[in-house]
Amino acid sequence: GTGQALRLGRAGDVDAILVHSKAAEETFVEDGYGTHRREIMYNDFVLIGPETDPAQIAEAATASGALQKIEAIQSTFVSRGDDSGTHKKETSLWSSAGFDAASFGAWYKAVGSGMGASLNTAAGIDAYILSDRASWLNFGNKGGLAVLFSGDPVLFNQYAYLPVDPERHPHVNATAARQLEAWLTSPTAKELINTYQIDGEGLFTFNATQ
Amino acid sequence: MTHSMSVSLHKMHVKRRGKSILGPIDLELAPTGFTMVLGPNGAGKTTLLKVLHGIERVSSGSVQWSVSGAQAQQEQAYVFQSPIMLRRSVSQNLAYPLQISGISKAEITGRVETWLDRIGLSNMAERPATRLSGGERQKLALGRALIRDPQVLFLDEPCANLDGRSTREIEALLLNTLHTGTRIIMTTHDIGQARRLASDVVFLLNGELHEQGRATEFFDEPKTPEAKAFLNGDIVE
Amino acid sequence: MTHSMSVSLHKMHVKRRGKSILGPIDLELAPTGFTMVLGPNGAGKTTLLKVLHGIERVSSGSVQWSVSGAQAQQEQAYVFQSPIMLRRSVSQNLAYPLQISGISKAEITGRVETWLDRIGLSNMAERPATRLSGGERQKLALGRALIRDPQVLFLDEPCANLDGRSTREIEALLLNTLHTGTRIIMTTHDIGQARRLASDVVFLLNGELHEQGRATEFFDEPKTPEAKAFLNGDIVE
Amino acid sequence: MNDILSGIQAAFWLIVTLDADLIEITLRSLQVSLSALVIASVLALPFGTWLAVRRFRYRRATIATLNALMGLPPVVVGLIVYLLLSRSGPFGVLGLLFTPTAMIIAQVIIITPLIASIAHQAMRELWAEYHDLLISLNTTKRQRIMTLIWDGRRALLTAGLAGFGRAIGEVGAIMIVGGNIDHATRVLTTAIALETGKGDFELALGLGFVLIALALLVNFGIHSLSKTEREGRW
Amino acid sequence: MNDILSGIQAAFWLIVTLDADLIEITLRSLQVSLSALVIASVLALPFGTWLAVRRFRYRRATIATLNALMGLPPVVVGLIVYLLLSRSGPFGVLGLLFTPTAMIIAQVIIITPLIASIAHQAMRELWAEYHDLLISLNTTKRQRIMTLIWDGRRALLTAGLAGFGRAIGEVGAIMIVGGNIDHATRVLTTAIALETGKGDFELALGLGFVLIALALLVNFGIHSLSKTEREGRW
Ligand SMILES: Nc1ncnc2c1ncn2[C@@H]1O[C@H](COP(=O)(O)OP(=O)(O)OP(=O)(O)O)[C@@H](O)[C@H]1O
Ligand SMILES: Nc1ncnc2c1ncn2[C@@H]1O[C@H](COP(=O)(O)OP(=O)(O)OP(=O)(O)O)[C@@H](O)[C@H]1O
Ligand SMILES: [Mg+2]
Ligand SMILES: [Mg+2]
Repeated sequence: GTGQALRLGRAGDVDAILVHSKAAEETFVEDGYGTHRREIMYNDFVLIGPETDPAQIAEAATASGALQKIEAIQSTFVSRGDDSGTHKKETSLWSSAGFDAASFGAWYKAVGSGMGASLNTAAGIDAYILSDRASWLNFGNKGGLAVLFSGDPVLFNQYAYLPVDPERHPHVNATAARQLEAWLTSPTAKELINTYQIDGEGLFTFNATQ
Repeated sequence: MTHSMSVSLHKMHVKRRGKSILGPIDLELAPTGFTMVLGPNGAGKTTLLKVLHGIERVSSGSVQWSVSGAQAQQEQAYVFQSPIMLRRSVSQNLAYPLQISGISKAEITGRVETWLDRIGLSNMAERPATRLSGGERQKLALGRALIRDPQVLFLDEPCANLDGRSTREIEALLLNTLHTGTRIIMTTHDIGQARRLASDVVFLLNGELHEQGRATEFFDEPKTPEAKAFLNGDIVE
Repeated sequence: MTHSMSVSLHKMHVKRRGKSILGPIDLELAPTGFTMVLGPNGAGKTTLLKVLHGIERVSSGSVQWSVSGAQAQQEQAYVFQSPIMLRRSVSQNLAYPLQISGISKAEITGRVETWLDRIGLSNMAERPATRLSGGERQKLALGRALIRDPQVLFLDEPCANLDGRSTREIEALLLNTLHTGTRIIMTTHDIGQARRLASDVVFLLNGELHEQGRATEFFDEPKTPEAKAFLNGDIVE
Repeated sequence: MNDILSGIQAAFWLIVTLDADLIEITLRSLQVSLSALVIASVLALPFGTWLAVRRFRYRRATIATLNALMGLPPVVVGLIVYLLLSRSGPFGVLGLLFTPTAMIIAQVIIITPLIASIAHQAMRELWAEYHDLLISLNTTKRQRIMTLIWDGRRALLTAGLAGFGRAIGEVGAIMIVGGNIDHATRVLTTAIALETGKGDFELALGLGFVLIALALLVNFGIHSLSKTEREGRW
Repeated sequence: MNDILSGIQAAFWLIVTLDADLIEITLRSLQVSLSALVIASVLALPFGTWLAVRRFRYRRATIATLNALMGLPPVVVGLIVYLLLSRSGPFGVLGLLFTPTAMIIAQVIIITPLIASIAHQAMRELWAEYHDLLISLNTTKRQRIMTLIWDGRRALLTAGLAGFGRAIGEVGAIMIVGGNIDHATRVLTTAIALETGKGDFELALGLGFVLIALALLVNFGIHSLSKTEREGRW
């Protein structure tokens, strides 16, 4: 997850990281571990749940509304619970819906796992879950789950590239990190990112500034 | 002790890794008596006893007891050349054969007491059997064999490590057991002991049955020069 | 074989789990001769031999060889009451003590050949030692002890499972070894054998040193009634 | 180096402050692993002993298979148990997925071959010693197995402890079938994996040291209870 | 049920088509685990035997600790190795992190206590048998250990196989120190974890069955080479 990637970057075990958690990334740069933060692309989060949609979230107008409907009937909800970018997003969505996720009862399952494992859990018990679209489309064990809600602009998910500061970790391969950054922001990458599709759906939108 | 057991071997042959170690042997043993199996080291005495008891695999030929195999084994007991001690106390070793026959606790306690006394180990009932001296082990193994009142008793050099007095006591015990109707088949290297106990003799040489007959005849007038040499402790070849 | 070894025990006491099993004993053994340790089962003969050899822990008192402890053990050999077979072939068992002394391969081969012949196991050199008959094991253990030409030889009932002829041959071998200067300390329950071999006797009873002296005297005129009873195979108490 | 020290510090603080979450997941770890150990031992000890006692046609193959099963990858075991217990699987109706029971099932599958294999090895020696006597006494198969288990209990202890160690330290399988759900199926190892994923290495290490301390405690406890090494015992 | 069947099918296809990636990660799995096995055996077999032979003050404690270490949680081992090898750690300059060498180090730490503990158990019986003779022959410590290892080699095989099984099926530690990098540190277990995370159970199971087949193959191979079960051998 994002946490472990940031940690590896701080220790200097990697030359650069590509993550999605703006606040943590900014601290990373401020603390002098990364030279800078460069936005590369974005995709979006989606709310997934059982095809029968017991909470009727498909009819909600906003992400907050969808979460309120789930809370109203206390339908089983799986949370990443691992401080990852996705988990942080989910917590902030709950609070903008007016709830404190930490106070929920047993219907709210914090599974403390990666996206794939969490999706497996949700599929195993027919629960609602927040996922990024890419992981969902890549996921093979969809079971009885389907995307029920998406499109609210708050579900926007920005990925950024942060090279590790060679002044702090002299052994890092700064040249390679620069080459990768140049490539990631090049027209070739733009083409590849924008046209990458799974099951006919585009996943990412390139938004790096030259 | 209602029925007696005789046994007959027919072309019985034991081979190991292609080498013949005993036989082929044709042999009949009557349902009563004290048979002494004699012969030099490596002659096959232990092997023969084990074959009779049904715990050594026979390569060819047959071993036929007059009662069914299962019943035969149930009513036999065997004292091994090197005593096998269960990793338990002396009295637990004695109790073991009774426990597996499903005898009541109370009776077991009584019989174990009796036999501890008979084999002279009463004062070491709670000692781990694996810590006994050589002679004490042999006595324990003997008591453990006799405690089930077997109908047939196999003894493989049971007095090899016993002192003079114990040997005499054990001999008396064996003759007593014989007289209650138990069939005894034994090996020994002590010719004096063989003379004192045997009613008939089986003499093995190089894995073959060399001579068989009544004890008095064998000891007084051995038919073959090899048997004569053996009895004198001479070179047997 | 340049220096001789004598040994003296001073208040030597062996206890196990708070029970005294041997001693306290004061004893001097001269650097030459054939000492026979006699006594009934459980008297402590094996324990005494092991104490002398330095492989049994002494609870109090001391055991002092005339040479340093390390050297003493290096030049001693011990034949256990129940032979310990390495899980190897007969000839590898014989070669083992030589290998660990770092003797050259060529010499090992030669000496193993010689000793296979002397103990009469030449025709089973490649057999796994664990498959030997009782008597064959004893012969192998004896050969393995003698192959390093020890200066002191401990023998714990080495002929218990041997036939008459082997016993005679081994006795001859032992006397021969004795005459080349080896000190022998042995136990046996065969009084006849003790008479034939011993130059002096240590008689143990209930873990205590009861009588000690020259062999001829002990056998012909035992000083105590207990020793007399023991020699007759009577009850010793 | 510093991280390791702060890990030890973290472990120390977790323990002295009697952290409620820590106690909860520690107890759950113990509950799951000890249950798995008991069930696996009941299956594996007699089976391993039986293998030592019985001669049959495919014995060699069985032993080789058993040894190979010691290498069952936990993730694969987890997957298979997941598939069997999932709603659409054959045992889905039981609703066991993501419960401690599912974790116990997975651990039993993982440690049974290990315990059986070590038990078989230990019992083979004892059987060689007892063989002639037990055959001669005409014991039943069952009696032979019971006698060996009883007289070889010390050696079987190592088998059991190896199984317990494997169970308590295992994470791959129970993560899949237990789901690491807070207050329901989170145990020490899954919590460690979680903290590692978060990059909170201090806490992860701290939990790790708690786990190691627990394993040491159980081992010392069992050793001193059974007095395995006391002089003069078998 | 269906998923399991399609897993077997996937394994079958992977194998018959000689999938290049599969061959690569399988060979890497073997390379890492066998290297770890060899190193761990060289350390653990003499140590376990030494423990059986030597009587010293803290012997009981050492044995209990060894048994406890069998339960070293892989994730914790992974973490510690990671911290030691990390650029900011004491061995960072070696640049070993995220290489097969790092994975071997982690696996050695995990399986050494397991092998040593099983070896100790097996050697204890043999030592009880040989004790008097080897003491009497005035053997050195080294000679005693060598003799026991040689004559007890059959029992040590189980110890080694248990270690191999543990190594080849392990994922928690090597995931952390190896990083599951494609064409560099991806092995069977990490690939399985990856596919499981993707929810591609067929492929995950397929790889799992390949792994199990591999373990079986190694076990049958070693068993028949060493003829462990042939009648009439030691
Ligand atoms: N499995 C085996 N493989 C090879 N040889 C064997 C095997 N078992 C026994 N032998 C050999 O068969 C012969 C007969 O053995 P057995 O134990 O019956 O002798 P024995 O007459 O009892 O001798 P002893 O008086 O020394 O006890 C011995 O030479 C022994 O080495
Ligand atoms: N560790 C122990 N714990 C308790 N008793 C023991 C222990 N070791 C030996 N004994 C007892 O000490 C006594 C002496 O044993 P030892 O083996 O020296 O007798 P022995 O004279 O050699 O007898 P045998 O002629 O039967 O071989 C025996 O009664 C034995 O049971
Ligand atoms: Mg015999
Ligand atoms: Mg003795």
